[in-house]
Amino acid sequence: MTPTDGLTREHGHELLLDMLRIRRMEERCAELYQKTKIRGFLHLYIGEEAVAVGAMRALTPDDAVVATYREHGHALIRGVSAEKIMAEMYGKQEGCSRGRGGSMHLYDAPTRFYGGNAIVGGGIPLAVGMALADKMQGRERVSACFFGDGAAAEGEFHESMNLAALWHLPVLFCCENNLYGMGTGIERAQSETRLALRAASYRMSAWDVDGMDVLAVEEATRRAAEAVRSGGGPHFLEFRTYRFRAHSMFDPELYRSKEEVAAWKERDPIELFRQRLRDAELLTDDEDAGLEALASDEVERAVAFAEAGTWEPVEDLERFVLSEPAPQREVAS
Amino acid sequence: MTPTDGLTREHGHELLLDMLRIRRMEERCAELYQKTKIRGFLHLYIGEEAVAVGAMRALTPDDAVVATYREHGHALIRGVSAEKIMAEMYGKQEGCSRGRGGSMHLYDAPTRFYGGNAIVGGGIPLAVGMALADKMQGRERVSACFFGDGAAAEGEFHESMNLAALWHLPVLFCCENNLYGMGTGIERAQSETRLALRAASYRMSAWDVDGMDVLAVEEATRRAAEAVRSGGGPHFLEFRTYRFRAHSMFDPELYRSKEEVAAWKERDPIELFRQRLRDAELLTDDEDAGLEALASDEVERAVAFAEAGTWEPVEDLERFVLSEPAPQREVAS
Amino acid sequence: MTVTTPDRPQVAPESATATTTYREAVREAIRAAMRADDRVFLMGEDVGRYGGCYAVSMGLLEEFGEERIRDTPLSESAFVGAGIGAAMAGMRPIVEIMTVNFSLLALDQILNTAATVLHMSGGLFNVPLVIRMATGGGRQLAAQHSHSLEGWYAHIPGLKVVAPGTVEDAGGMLAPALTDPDPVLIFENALLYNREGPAPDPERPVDLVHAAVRRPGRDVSLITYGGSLHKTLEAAEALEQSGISAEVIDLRVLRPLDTETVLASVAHTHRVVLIDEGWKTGSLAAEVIARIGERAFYDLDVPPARVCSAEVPLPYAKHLEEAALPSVERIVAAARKVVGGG
Amino acid sequence: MTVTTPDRPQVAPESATATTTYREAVREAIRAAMRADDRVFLMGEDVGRYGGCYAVSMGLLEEFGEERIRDTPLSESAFVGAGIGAAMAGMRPIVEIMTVNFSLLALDQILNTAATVLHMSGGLFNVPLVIRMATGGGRQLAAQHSHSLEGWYAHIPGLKVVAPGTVEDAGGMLAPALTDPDPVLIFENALLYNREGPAPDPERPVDLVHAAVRRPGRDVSLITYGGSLHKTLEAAEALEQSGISAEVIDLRVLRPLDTETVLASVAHTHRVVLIDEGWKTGSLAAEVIARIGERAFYDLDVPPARVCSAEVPLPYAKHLEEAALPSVERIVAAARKVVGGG
Ligand SMILES: Cc1ncc(C[n+]2csc(CCOP(=O)(O)OP(=O)(O)O)c2C)c(N)n1
Ligand SMILES: Cc1ncc(C[n+]2csc(CCOP(=O)(O)OP(=O)(O)O)c2C)c(N)n1
Ligand SMILES: [Mg+2]
Ligand SMILES: [Mg+2]
Repeated sequence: MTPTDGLTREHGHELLLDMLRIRRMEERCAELYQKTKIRGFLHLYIGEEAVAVGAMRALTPDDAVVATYREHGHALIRGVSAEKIMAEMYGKQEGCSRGRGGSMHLYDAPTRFYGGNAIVGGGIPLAVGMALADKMQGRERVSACFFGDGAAAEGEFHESMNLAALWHLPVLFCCENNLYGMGTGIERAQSETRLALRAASYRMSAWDVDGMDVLAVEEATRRAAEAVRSGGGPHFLEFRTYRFRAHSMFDPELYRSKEEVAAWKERDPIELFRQRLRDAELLTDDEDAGLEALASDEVERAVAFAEAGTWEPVEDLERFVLSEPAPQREVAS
Repeated sequence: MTPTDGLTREHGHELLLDMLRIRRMEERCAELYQKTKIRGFLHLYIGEEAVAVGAMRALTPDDAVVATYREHGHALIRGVSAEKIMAEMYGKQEGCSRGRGGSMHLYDAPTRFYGGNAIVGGGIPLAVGMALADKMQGRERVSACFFGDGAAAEGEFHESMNLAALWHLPVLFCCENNLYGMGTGIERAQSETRLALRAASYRMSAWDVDGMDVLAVEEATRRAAEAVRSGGGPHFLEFRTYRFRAHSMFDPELYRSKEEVAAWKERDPIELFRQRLRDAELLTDDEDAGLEALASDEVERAVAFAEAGTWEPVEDLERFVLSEPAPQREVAS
Repeated sequence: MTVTTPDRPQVAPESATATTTYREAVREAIRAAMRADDRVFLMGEDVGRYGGCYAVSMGLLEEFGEERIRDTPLSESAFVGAGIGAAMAGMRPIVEIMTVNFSLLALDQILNTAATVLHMSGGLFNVPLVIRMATGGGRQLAAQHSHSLEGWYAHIPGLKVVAPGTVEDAGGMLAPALTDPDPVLIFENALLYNREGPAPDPERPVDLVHAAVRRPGRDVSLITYGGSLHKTLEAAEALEQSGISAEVIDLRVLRPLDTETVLASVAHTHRVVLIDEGWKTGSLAAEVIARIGERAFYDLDVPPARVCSAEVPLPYAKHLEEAALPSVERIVAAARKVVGGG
Repeated sequence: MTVTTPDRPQVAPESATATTTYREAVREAIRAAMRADDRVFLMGEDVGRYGGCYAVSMGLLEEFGEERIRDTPLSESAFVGAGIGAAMAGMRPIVEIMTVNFSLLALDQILNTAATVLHMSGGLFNVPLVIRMATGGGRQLAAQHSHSLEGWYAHIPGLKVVAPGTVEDAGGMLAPALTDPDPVLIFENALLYNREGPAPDPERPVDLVHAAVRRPGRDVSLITYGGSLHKTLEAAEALEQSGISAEVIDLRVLRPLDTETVLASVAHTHRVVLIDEGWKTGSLAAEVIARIGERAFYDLDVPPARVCSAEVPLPYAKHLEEAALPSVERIVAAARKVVGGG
């Protein structure tokens, strides 16, 4: 565990709050799924919050983020409002993707949040291309790409790693190793399970990080992102974490034992961090309750917003297949 | 250089002859291409003969061979007759693929020669699947797969390496590293140019071999093939070699210097080996001339055979898209 | 529901077999094939411990073990290619791809190898491979999980492409696919997995050759396949109410197409509506219309019509997704218009 | 050769511009685009030092340097995906894929990302990407290098697909493709690279909207694109000799299809032959026939006809390959038959 020395009260509270925001929002999503307010596939991030929370803090507003179908947390912490996220899951036009994307395809232009990619590995080349654009335009930006352990078996992962290393591109590869790709344990999917080691074979700086320790995640990401930003080429971080819930809402979890899940829950990133803040006397009962209240209020507002949202007119079905005359295009800067 | 101690005269002559057979056949192919007897793409193996010749000797007739579009040498040494190869390049129905495949798609059932794959990297998963079949059926066979340095950047390479290592399959990966993929030097294509090292990152036994030294190739392949055959899992051999001629018949070779080519030609595998046989007094002038004559005769017979070959009737165009009632299927044994 | 072909009487006796689900029928067919032939195995992502992403293979791991119910890493191109290699080396693999969109990652192996090896080798090596995958929309899975590309795959020579629309076909098509010497792609519309129907009857084996007349009719031919079959049958019921007798043809085999059954139907109805969950432009529906145009031009009394998916990557929102897909209402309206004179 | 569209007079004055080759026209268009906009760059296998596998980019490395004439490793999926990402981040990449068959390795990125991102993001992110690739047979390159899949790509919503058949279009279509906000796929038939013709005329910019009437005629509409255009024009000449006046339509833009130009032609010829180098089943030719059937049924006097590629993975042997591809003779025969009453 990274020591809490030097951690300020404010910083600690922010991290805890951010993790709570994801947790509470997703718990609510699960309920709403049961109530059929949310449909399609829903992949919860519960248990892995420390990764998104720690990592996002190391990024600047200019950087780009590419994520997967398990991206509610990334979107929220990156700055997409809970309202827009929730409305998206409801399929309302006030959603961040106008209701066309749903849970798996959250997008946001101002925060440079590029999805929401539901093809495993499919987002990785995008981040490489964004980094290439930055390099060619002499911009000091980082393109951060989140993906799972399962994705590392895909050809697109390999091709992208090679390209980024070969061209020395400012990509930050953030591998969320939660030990499973759906129901397949990493040891049954990867001949080399130490993914940081695999990454290093591309001559890329790579290290692994305790993904349950939000401070460790933040520190490692900051280090890596700074190196990337200052021309150090791509970096790879393997975050060791665990998904507490089922892969999606349809998963009977036949592939892992209750004991294994329980053991990992002992390392709940929120509880661990809360305890450490308390141990360091950086968090009181009242403060804790205050943070919880903030998180809950945000969720309630989001749900209310989504409920009040409207349906895009059916006549607009064929919009956004091709751009419209004055497209909302991201401005190259 | 592997010492010639213990090398028998007969063995030495066979190796030299096999290399000459490829060289002379391909020199003739180049002429025939100029004369438009052979068309399409023609990729010559000249300079790399030691690899196919050394490696094939380590395989048994039961093993499978999967190669690329630069496979004339592999086919010939594997046992496909020069006649059938030449007729194939002529597009005659007496060719090993009935004239439907041409230079890039030589096939042969009795020798288990599975092409002739012209999608870079496309043959690699096939070899994995053949090895899987053998493993599931308890057959002690090796599936050998030849491919280039360029192919190692493809996603299919990565996925196949992982699969073979993960499932401990009897695949022998034979990477012919001739330093270029078409006009792109390996240092501009691979972030890690030591391909054996990359292969090892899949937890696969891998080593590199002087691909200009036919004895070294033979010995390394024998060692690796035996390990594979006896249940040692997949092995990877990186053969360091060089293509003396253009990539194909249309290549002005702008990407490499004459000096570089000349320096490599100093290490012509045929001349090197010939000299060593002579130094070891295993080859006389007469014997040498005799081998050359054998190689030339074979080529002439092949050309005559191809010339005398016939065109498949145009009415048969649509055959072999789907199998015919009694398909010639490979017998699983 | 009865399967009839031009070769057989128009109405086969309703068999007394038990009903089952589409999912169960596929599972039982896999089980039977694996019991009968030890060269058969199932390979794909999460087919084993997870039980298959649509629970098709649930329970098979326990019976057949890890070697034959083989979980793969997320490597679509390699495990499809390995299926091809294993097939060429004597096995009879069933490769499962979770969803048709992911199959694009393996399309090189499917088109450039599986479909071409027999030809490129001048007939030496055939590829007795079966690839199964889920297809289709209607589950709010949005633009990367919902497409219906089976009609598009039917463009590729060297493949056979089937789309079982009934429980019987879902169970019955696997066995002929496995004995077929060439690669067969089986597209299972994911919305059908829970559907119940008569179980496959061993006395009435299906072939990979014939379309099926699912409902005889006089006034209009409704030609469809896969996920749209039941909507089309419902539409035919509705049309019946208003005195329009619709014949429903289930193409079933998308490649090679059974043109004769189509032409025979058009020859007596003189009107045709194609219902196809694929995007309209370049749909299989277009091909059927072209064939009718080429070979039965004078049989057609009015312009042919198509009810296809809107040309959009499928949206998540339910009302938009529904509007994008063929619906009973749209089929009924199209048929009425055609019967009313086009 | 004149380009005419329904919007413009049927016969434009023959311009006095110099002639050039198709290859050269593409190269000059790339050069001009790169000079005009520093966001434009070319990326692909061997586009730099090698000069392009079809020598299209020969000399550009010297002018623009390695950063902007960017050789890639053999990683089709990643460099196409990187092109998408770069486009989303403000660049205007031209990605070259050597040959259409290899594009299958990148089809996931093309269909699942490039074509869908705008939609999935509810209009937030467009992908101003151009992908160029060589297509087509006729060079004895056999079954893994010869296919003609541009008509097949035209099935995918979210893409624009063009197939320049003339030197003018080869040069003229790149600029509008680069200013288009959405992904544009340009298919260059490899047999055309050496063809000479009038250079693109800046006074007559081409658009990505209209088909072109390449030759006006009265008796039959010959509708084609890309690699088959010149064969079709030759066939039209031959037909002229025997008193048949054939109108030749070059579709040029395969998606979205310019149906109006097609229908206008059929409205006065009443007879139609489609010529398409794609495999027949599921060809773009089928789509055009379907649209004519739907919208101009009563204009057509006789059954439509198709001259497509035989449904085989293309064979190497010259005589077989020739037999598999559309030929002037087959086009003439089909047109004669159609004019003779179908
Ligand atoms: C190309 C592709 N193959 C399969 C799937 C189905 N699928 C969705 S998520 C998933 C597991 C991915 O595992 P991992 O990359 O470890 O991410 P995690 O879900 O654990 O966060 C699978 C197999 C998919 N979406 N895309
Ligand atoms: C997927 C794919 N991409 C590109 C090509 C074009 N191509 C043919 S050979 C070749 C170079 C391959 O290099 P390498 O693997 O090193 O083999 P070598 O030719 O050197 O033997 C290329 C780019 C192809 N055939 N397939
Ligand atoms: Mg995972
Ligand atoms: Mg090479």
